[in-house]
Amino acid sequence: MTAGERTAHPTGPLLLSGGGGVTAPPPARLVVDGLTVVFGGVTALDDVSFTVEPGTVHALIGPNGAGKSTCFNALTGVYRPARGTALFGTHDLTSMPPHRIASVGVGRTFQNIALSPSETVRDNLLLGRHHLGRSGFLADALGTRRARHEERQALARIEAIAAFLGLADKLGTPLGTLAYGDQKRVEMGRALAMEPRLLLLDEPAAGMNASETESLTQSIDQIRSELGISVLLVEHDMTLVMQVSDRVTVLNFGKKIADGPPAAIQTDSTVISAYLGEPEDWTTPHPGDGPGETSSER
Amino acid sequence: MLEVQDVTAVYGRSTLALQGVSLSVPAGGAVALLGSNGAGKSTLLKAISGILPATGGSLRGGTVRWEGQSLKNRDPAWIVRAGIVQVPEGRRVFARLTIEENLRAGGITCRNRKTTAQARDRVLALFPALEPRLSSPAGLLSGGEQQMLAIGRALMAAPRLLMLDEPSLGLAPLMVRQIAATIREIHGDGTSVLLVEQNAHMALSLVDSACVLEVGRVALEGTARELSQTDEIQRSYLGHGTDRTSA
Amino acid sequence: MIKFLELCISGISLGSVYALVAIGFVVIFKATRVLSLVHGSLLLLSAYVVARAEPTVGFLPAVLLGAAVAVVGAVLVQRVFLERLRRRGANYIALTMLTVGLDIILLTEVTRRIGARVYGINNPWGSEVIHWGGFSFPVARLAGIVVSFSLIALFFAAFKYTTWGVALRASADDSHTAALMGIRQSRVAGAAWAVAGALAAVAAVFLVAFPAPGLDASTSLVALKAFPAVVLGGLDSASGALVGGLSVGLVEVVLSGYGEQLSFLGGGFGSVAPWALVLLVLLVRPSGLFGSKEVARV
Amino acid sequence: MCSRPSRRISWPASPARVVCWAAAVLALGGAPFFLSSALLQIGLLAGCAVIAAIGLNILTGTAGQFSLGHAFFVAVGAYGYALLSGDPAAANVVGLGLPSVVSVPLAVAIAGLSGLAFSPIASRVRGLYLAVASLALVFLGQHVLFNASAITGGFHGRDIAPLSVGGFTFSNRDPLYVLGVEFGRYERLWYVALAATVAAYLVARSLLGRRSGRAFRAVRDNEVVATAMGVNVRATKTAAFVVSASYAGLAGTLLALTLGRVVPESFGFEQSVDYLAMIVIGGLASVGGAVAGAVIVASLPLLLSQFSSYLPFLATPGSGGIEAGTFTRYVFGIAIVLILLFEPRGLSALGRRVASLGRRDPVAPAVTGGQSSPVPQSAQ
Repeated sequence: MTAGERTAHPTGPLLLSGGGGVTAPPPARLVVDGLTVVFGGVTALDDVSFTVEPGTVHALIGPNGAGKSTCFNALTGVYRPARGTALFGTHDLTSMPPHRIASVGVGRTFQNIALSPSETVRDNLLLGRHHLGRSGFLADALGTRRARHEERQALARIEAIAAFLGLADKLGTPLGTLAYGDQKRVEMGRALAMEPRLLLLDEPAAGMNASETESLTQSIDQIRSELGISVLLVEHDMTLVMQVSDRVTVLNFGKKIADGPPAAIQTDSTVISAYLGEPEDWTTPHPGDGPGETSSER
Repeated sequence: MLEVQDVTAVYGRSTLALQGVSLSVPAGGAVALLGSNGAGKSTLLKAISGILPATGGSLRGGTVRWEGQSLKNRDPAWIVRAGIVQVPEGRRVFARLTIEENLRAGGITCRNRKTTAQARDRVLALFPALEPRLSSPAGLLSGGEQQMLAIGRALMAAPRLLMLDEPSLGLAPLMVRQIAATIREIHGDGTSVLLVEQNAHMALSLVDSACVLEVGRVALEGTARELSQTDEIQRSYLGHGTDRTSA
Repeated sequence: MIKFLELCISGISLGSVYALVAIGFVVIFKATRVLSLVHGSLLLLSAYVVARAEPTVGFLPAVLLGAAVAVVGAVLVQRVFLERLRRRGANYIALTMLTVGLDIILLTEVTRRIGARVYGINNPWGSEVIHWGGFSFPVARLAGIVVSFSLIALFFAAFKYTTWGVALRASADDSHTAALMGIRQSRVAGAAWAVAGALAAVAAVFLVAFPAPGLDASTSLVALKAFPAVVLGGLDSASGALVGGLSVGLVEVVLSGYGEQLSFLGGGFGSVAPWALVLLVLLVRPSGLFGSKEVARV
Repeated sequence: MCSRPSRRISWPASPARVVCWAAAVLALGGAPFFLSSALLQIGLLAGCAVIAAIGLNILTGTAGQFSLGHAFFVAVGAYGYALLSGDPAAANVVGLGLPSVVSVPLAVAIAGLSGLAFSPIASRVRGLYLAVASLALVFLGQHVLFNASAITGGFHGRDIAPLSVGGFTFSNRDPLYVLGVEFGRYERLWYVALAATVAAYLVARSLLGRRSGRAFRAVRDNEVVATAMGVNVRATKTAAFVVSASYAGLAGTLLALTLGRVVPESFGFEQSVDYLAMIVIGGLASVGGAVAGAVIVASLPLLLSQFSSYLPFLATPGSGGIEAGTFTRYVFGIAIVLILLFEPRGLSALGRRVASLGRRDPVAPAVTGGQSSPVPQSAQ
């Protein structure tokens, strides 16, 4: 499915994806069911199921090594799961060619900034629109009318997205010269340029300072409420997670250990011990309940 | 002793990873560095062990001293010889080398055959499970065994300060318990320990004092007893905010 | 049948010499992730030094001198040039092109000195041929097998048992962790280049020995024969280089020996057959027979 | 590193700029009127190199696919044209006798198809393995050129039928005088080559400035990211090979026309390395850089040997001193090393730096070899 260039809004506000005349595809939920990923005998993700409702922010959290990245990579076709499905609308993401996933409306960002430092902000953002374009190598080489038209439309849309993220004056700057926080915003902008209906954010706050995180929180909020895009979020900054999420799924050792609204997750004892360890005696190599340092919650 | 004062570190050109962090590990002491992922714990260890530049980071301000000598701009080999050895996060055993070769790689800075032999004996006494499999590739070990090997490999350099980066990562509770017992034993032998952990309960049971990092700054510090009695740590791990409807 | 066996011995002899060069490539690749295109001219340089020194100092001292020159040259390439570029995070194309630049300089200089001359190097084996039960083998070929295999055995012993070998393999496995253990990468790399230089120097002596006509400006092209060998086996596998070297030698010599029967493939097909073999192997195994798969990192 | 598409060039029609462009157009357009045939031939060869280098730079510089096999595709173009346009009545070699207007595009297409035929390897094999695999093409190609003498003429090569369009032949056959200057083969071909080179340049700029160019760079920078953005990585690598091979084919056709005869040794390993030298010296991924690098690498040795008698540091061939060819090899070797060490983005970046000396434009920081600058491995 090559969607064709959706209509752009050169100066107006950033409307819903696919807005402006073309009928937007109906909002879709992501239903992850029994996802299992095995690496050389080790089960990195074990029968994980959860649902991202349309127009919500859904966080996927867990201690280091819990399987969050594995889950992300299985959803985006980087890994092939051993079992399970991830239905987005009617499409099973786990059985599509990976480069097709973008065109059903799934956009993603990367944990370490995965942009091209020597390219301008504009070119980095334009890459996000690749799957929306139709011009082939020949049309591009000859600069046909359609190729030029498509390029103009893409540029207009990029300008709107840059304005939305406060990057309007940086479009011509080589990415490598931007401050870290701005680079992170470009990463987000590229994902938005994909016109996704579901946005996968991989640790968007990593390496950000407090004020950058604050503005990120607002951006995620806006993406959900103003653009109507569903968000699946992997993040370590729990303050951010608890502020923006509608629902939280917790993984540990590749298994789902909890799923619920943020407030419930924060006080869930299974989650607490997954993060902080069991409050028990650590002095003997065998399980026991001696009078060790037990903290107040138990 | 190790003295870290007011250290600021960045990645790339501008990512602040540490902002004015201070910490000290007394000779023979054990200190834990707690905090959720991304708080800067590993960066601090890398700054001490000298591999920060190799991973794209750099030390911008502050001092790191070990027994009075500055560790700034020292290469990692010098720091290992000076007695500080780090067990990396995620174990990172040399998967294609045998266990024996992994141990040799750990003791590579030691030129003295006798000390090396002693260190090897000590490691095999600590981890008897490794002995029968010395000639099999390290990649075939289980996660827990790899962690043992990673610690054993670091001990081959006969460190006076052992820094462990998340030794409990991805390990089942029983295995975590064994690793904890081992760390206690190593510390009991007189080796100073700087322990980076997410498993706060385990860490606090092993150390005298701890500090909690939050987004590159020290948010909380105190003795292990004090810290284990507050629920501040839990809040720094699981977030201060509540769900957004009430925010 | 006698012809076939003679060809096999001859092929193994040539193959073992290729293996010497190919092992050098692998060691360099493991230590510095570079395909050393300067190797051909280093090989030529050391052969030239041997050829010039031999009449005055005798064979063995001349070979040692040639090897010393190759070792010093290789270490200079690594220390003065590559290390500098590597520290700045240059990619493999830039690093490999640097060796191309150095190769052009060195090759131009040595070929200018050689000019149109052909140097025969007097060696202990001369042009003697052993006849034994219907078989006949040039002694130099047999000496090539003995010396090459001894050196290869010595290399594998060093690779397996010495501190340098452990350090090299540890660095190749995980360079950051190796640094944490106090392994100095630049020293390991310098030693690797030195070993590769020495192996190339020995290979050069046999490549110009009887029944080859001697050393001329085209001798450096022989180093290119080691490329199919090293890629067949896999760039990061020392045993693969041995297998690859022997296969290339055998294929080349045996097919050349039956050139008349294979004339439909064109004259001299034997000498390009290894390249065809490379394409066939890569079609099935993109990282060679024993090479480890390159994993794309997110 | 990034080649800026033409539409983004700011056009402050400063008088200096206008004068520069006017001078360039006059010099290139008027060259046949004031250059000797020998110099024109050097210019034509430089034009062929420019076209080939632009193609290789698209593949290696922009799409990040390291190829040592470019000379092979140039050979396909040259011999393809020779075969298609060759005289069917010739004694030793096969010729199809097609008119030039058909033969030229067909030869380019055959070269492009040979790039496509290589795609089962090109799209799966990576990095240095690809470099060696493409090198295999050169050696196997040489073998074919030497042995398939019915088509290639073998060691001695074969003659090339002159270009002929609508009765006008690009040869010395019927004398033609323009403004008192005799227009022979080189003079006539000059405008063909000029048009082809300019077209090659413009097409490359257009291609790289749009969706396709971004896909190439995305594949070079990170395949996982490219895939996530919807780029079909294998198809894109294949396309890069086809585009690059087509450029090589055009260059080969033009080379054959210029030389009037093709021999196998024009398409060997050394030529492949020369094409790489052109794009490294000029600047990886820069179209303008490829032009500059190609002009220098292709014409310097020819110019120096042309004028060696005036250059005191050069020896005449055979006298034992440093000859022009040898001298230029040193120059290229040293240039590659110095450029990689001190300005990895090549002449194009140097040029931009010089151009911006007077202005306040910030120059992008050097990013070595087109890969990402140090980014945090883990943000912790």
